[in-house]
Amino acid sequence: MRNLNQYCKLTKGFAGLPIACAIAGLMTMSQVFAGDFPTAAVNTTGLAVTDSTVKVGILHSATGTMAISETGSIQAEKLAIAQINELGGILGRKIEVIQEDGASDWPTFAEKSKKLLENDKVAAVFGCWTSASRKAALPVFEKDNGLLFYPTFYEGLEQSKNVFYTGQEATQQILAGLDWIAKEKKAKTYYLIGSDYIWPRTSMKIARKHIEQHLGGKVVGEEYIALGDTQFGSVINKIKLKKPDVIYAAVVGGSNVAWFKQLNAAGLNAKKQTMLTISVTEDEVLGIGGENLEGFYSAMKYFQSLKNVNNDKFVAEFKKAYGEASVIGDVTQAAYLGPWLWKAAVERAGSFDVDKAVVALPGYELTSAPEGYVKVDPNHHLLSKLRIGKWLKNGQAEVVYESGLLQPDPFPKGYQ
Amino acid sequence: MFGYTVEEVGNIMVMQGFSGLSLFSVLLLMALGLAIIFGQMGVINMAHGEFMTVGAYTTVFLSKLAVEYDIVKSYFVFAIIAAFIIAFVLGYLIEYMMIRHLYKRPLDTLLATWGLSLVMQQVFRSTFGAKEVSAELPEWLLGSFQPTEGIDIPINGVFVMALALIVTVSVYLYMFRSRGGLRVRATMQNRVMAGAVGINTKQVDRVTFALGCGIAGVAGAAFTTIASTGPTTGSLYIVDSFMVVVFGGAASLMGTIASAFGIAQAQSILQFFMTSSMGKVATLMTIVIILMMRPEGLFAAKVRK
Amino acid sequence: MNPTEFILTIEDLTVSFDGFKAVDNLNLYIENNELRVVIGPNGAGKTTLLDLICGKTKATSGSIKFKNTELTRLAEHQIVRTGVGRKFQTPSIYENLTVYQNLEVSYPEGRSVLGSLFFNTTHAVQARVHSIAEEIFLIEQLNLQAALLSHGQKQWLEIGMLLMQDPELLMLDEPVAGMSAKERDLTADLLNRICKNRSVLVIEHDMEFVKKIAHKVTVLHQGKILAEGSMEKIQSNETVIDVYLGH
Amino acid sequence: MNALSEKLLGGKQGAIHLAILAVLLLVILPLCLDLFRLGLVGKYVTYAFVAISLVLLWGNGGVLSLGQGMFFGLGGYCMAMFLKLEASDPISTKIQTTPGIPDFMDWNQIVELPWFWEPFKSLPLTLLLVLGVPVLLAFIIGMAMFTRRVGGVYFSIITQAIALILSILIVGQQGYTGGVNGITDLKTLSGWDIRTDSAKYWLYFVNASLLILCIMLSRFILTSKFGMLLLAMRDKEERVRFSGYDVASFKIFIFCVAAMISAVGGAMFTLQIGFMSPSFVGIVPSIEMVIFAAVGGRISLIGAVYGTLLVNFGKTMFSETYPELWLFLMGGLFIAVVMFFPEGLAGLYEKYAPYFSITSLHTRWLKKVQKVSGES
Repeated sequence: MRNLNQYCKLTKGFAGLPIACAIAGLMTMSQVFAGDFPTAAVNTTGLAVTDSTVKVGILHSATGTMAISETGSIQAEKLAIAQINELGGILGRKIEVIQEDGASDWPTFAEKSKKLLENDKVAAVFGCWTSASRKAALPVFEKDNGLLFYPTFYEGLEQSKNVFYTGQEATQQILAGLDWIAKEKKAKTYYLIGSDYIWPRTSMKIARKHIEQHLGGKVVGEEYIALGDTQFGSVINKIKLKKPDVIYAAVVGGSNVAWFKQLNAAGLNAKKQTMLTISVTEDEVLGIGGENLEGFYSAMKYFQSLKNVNNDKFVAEFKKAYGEASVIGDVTQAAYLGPWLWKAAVERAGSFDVDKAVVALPGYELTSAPEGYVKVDPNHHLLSKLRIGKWLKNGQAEVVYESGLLQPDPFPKGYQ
Repeated sequence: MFGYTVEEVGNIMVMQGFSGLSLFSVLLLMALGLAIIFGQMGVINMAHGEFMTVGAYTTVFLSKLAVEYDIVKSYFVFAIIAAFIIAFVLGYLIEYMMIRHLYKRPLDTLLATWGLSLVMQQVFRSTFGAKEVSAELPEWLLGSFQPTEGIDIPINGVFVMALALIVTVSVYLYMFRSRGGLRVRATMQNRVMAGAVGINTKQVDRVTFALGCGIAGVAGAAFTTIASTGPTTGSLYIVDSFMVVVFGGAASLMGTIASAFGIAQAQSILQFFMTSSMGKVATLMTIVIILMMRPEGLFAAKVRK
Repeated sequence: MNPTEFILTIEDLTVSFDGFKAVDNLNLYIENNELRVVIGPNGAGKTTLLDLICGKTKATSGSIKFKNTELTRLAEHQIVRTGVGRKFQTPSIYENLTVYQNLEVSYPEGRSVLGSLFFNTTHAVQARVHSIAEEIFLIEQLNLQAALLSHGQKQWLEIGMLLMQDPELLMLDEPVAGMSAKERDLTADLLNRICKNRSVLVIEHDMEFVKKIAHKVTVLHQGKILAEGSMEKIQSNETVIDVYLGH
Repeated sequence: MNALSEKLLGGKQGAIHLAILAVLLLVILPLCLDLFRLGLVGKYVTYAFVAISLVLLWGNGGVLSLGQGMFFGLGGYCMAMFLKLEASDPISTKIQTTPGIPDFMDWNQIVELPWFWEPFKSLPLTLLLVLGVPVLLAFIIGMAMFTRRVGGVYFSIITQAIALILSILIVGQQGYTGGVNGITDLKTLSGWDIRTDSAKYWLYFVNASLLILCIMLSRFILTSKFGMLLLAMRDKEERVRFSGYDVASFKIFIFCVAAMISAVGGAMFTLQIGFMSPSFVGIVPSIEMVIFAAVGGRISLIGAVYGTLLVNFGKTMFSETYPELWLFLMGGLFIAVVMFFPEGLAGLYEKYAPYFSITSLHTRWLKKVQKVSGES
């Protein structure tokens, strides 16, 4: 009976989503059933787990200024969950999603996390994008002992029992990139520019220390733009006056588009000026326009153009789900990892209990990630590689450099 | 001086002067529509930014078509005209459905139009998606030209300037040299009297409001060359626009121009010597303080009460 | 002449709006308990004169002394507190308050922020409100919303609101505008009654009415005093007839 | 009832309405809602402080401030600074380069506590500043603008600009303010853990009671001669001035009171939610809070509270069911309220309540009876 059952499940799975199943083949040892895991045993903390289902939350901004960035993450997380369900779910339980809107408003993120954890008793939450939203939600997760998978590359300086950070922390994204540009472009002078909030400021702090102490370079200017400011004339002139070898940029949101368009218009295109940015993914390119970026570099752990089996499948799946025109950026991919990592955690723990899952996950090696091999570090961040992408007119990046596997270090000594 | 050659400093000053001017024309384009709506009609249109976004999306949409039919070179001019027409019509409808009921309650127009802006933002989001988009720009709008080595003059900047000039002049001609403008001014100064001499004041209101929105649309279209287009783009502009208009002394077109110029110069210079965000704070602060000392704005005439 | 005999002494008063002199180098003296009427063609500067006295408009030069206090440097509310009351041309009352409240608000106590917070309507206040209401013929309408009064009654109410303050100088800008003949007569009596223990300065066009009340008439023309004296003298004055009565 | 209670409660009707609200907030809601929903109500109630402050300032004073968020925010920040200092004692912050200062300062290479943080080491001083700082700011703005007779639209736009400046400053000076993240991760109030369930209940009740108190305070102001003068000014400012009142001082005062009430709300917000963020200081929240008051019906204190609760419940519910569509509702609400019921809830109540009041029901019943008896 069970075998038959298993056979059906598998065929259904394969028929439905061969690719996803192939991924699953790598991800789960073998097909499993709710029957093997009585709810009472796998859920001792009163989470929303039944014999057939388990509830999770997705918490991003569907409205407000941040919707621009967070939509991709929502799509990726839903895709991953759909694929997992196609494979029979987790411990034989189908995943039910409760989506909440953070509305680009940090307090709302706190309120919604509270709702997801205390009312809906979700087993895990995939969400938050800006540091501010995470900072707002974090105390809630710690108090209610929830489990959050956070997709964005961020400033680090944080490590919580209740959070797994599937994006890169600052040092992973910054150091290797700077090393490369210094070596590749013989860069000596750097101009640091970012939007005026914690992530760029912390990143620039680390960058400056690295440039001055390890690269023997010189920072000739450091500039922060008010969020949402769209006028760069003066800033650009300052840069022209300083003539840096490299502009190191972390401008975000609406400003980002204005920044590149005006930079180009002022004659500072890739032919004349080297720029390495840590805030431009394929998503941003949609707004900026390939022609304005052509030849500039981004330091990310993932680019859509990445060539490997996993990624080809992932991109195909994503486009199938959300249309040919859709693009995939670094954060979108990191968000896609969240559900898979949670699945692994639960299955390794054999339980949905947060405490058990949390200890089970570190050390896990995810070989099937679109970005390639990643490993969960005890400090809840991922060991991952850094890539340098050179932007092309068509809005895709050509990967020109790939680092080795980088150890995450949220509290870097000597960089604080 | 400061380790730079005189020539370098010279070049920077030239370009700095230019970026001041282009910021001036940006602010002017933003504010003109509002100067008409707020200045002449006393309507506080918080959705002004969204009307600009309408223009921007129109341009983006047309650029997609232009790419298909391979007329990228020339479409932009049509895009601007289209942006004007669409924003104008939209404004006309809004005035008819909403604004005209609120003339007696200026503070309420503020709330209602704020609500309108929320709705419009969501409409953009649902129709064009939450992500930012960019218009395919013709080659002749990209890059910069160099009168001499070391000086780059952004072409899109020049373009925006030219447009600002054209719009300003035509607004001036309309308001002060045409029958239409005469009717507008008459109505705004003395509604009853204007009505008595046979001016259809309702019609005038509608056209004036629509005109303001249309100009906002043009501004939005122009800004696709220098900034981003997204559902919430409009909210980036609204406060600046109001600052310019109020600072200039709501009722006067000259005032708007002057204050746009003053603010632009102040901001671009401050942002050159301070960090960008502090520069912005300093500018706003100055405006507020001046407004506190001279509430009626720069250019309001002293009248006999 | 020793100015202290006068309650109001205006000397060399000038105000100009962007060059246009609305009041030009004007001298005016008003005695205690005098009822003075200022007449003159439109734009003669009559209303501007009142504006200057009560501080609504600031003088360009010259002095306004009220009981030897210089008014030109004081703020409006301070001027009022020295004992100057002013009625506007179009009745200016609180439409959405009742007649009673209109009068009560004008009672000259609890004028400071804290004062007003802890102000209690004592019997004294009520008594005063009633007596004033009696005087301005509105005792019946006390609890009526002011908006519902007739134009004439609104004029009276505003006068009443001034009387509540018990000013020593009362300035009335066209008090009988829009009144029926009967109401005019009543108003005339009212003014004659209330100028017993205070000085009154009236701007008026209606000559019949002026005859009834004026002790002394001042004719303004283009911001200057054209003539001054009893009604009879004024009416026989050639220049006046020329510029004003003649028309 | 005697003069004072008369003024505090605003007459028999007022007393009844206030009592109903008090019972609703202090008895009914705590009984029927689980702690999470109650927490939400608690949050809304903190907004209600701002709403009633706007009833004073806008509904009665006729002055629309688009910067009330500033005062809410400042009150909240003052409270948050105290809690943050308490949360960052040397032991729990030992991993930092400089233990004993807030974490975000450490991240910004600040090595000692800035001078203006010093006062927030003492609770009494903090409580003083929670009220003092916003009132001071309001006083300065008020002095500058009301004495120069800036009013109406201009006042609104300028306050809006000031709010913008303040938020850019807070975000820009993150070393001292926590930047765009705000001041987060607050734990205890003089050793009392504010994150526990019992604490949440306590704070809720304190919060609600404070709201009732603020309403009574506002009632006192509105029923006094001051209140009558506010109405008078809204109607004929000149006349008030020429009746010997210093109009500016009255406006400044009411502006300060409004700021103070908003600040109380902000402080309570920080205590209940456990953090403060610059997103409250900006323009958007300030305008949203105006709509709360408008929905309630500008001139009604109690109405403003119901308005706030209603709008926010709507917002929460709607955004749970259709995350991507709630803006339509919100925007629609703004437009509808302004265009179709400018009197708001209070207006509707005035219009229809008499019909349902006991007495009117009774009389109608009597009529029926008489009719019946007449026929028989």
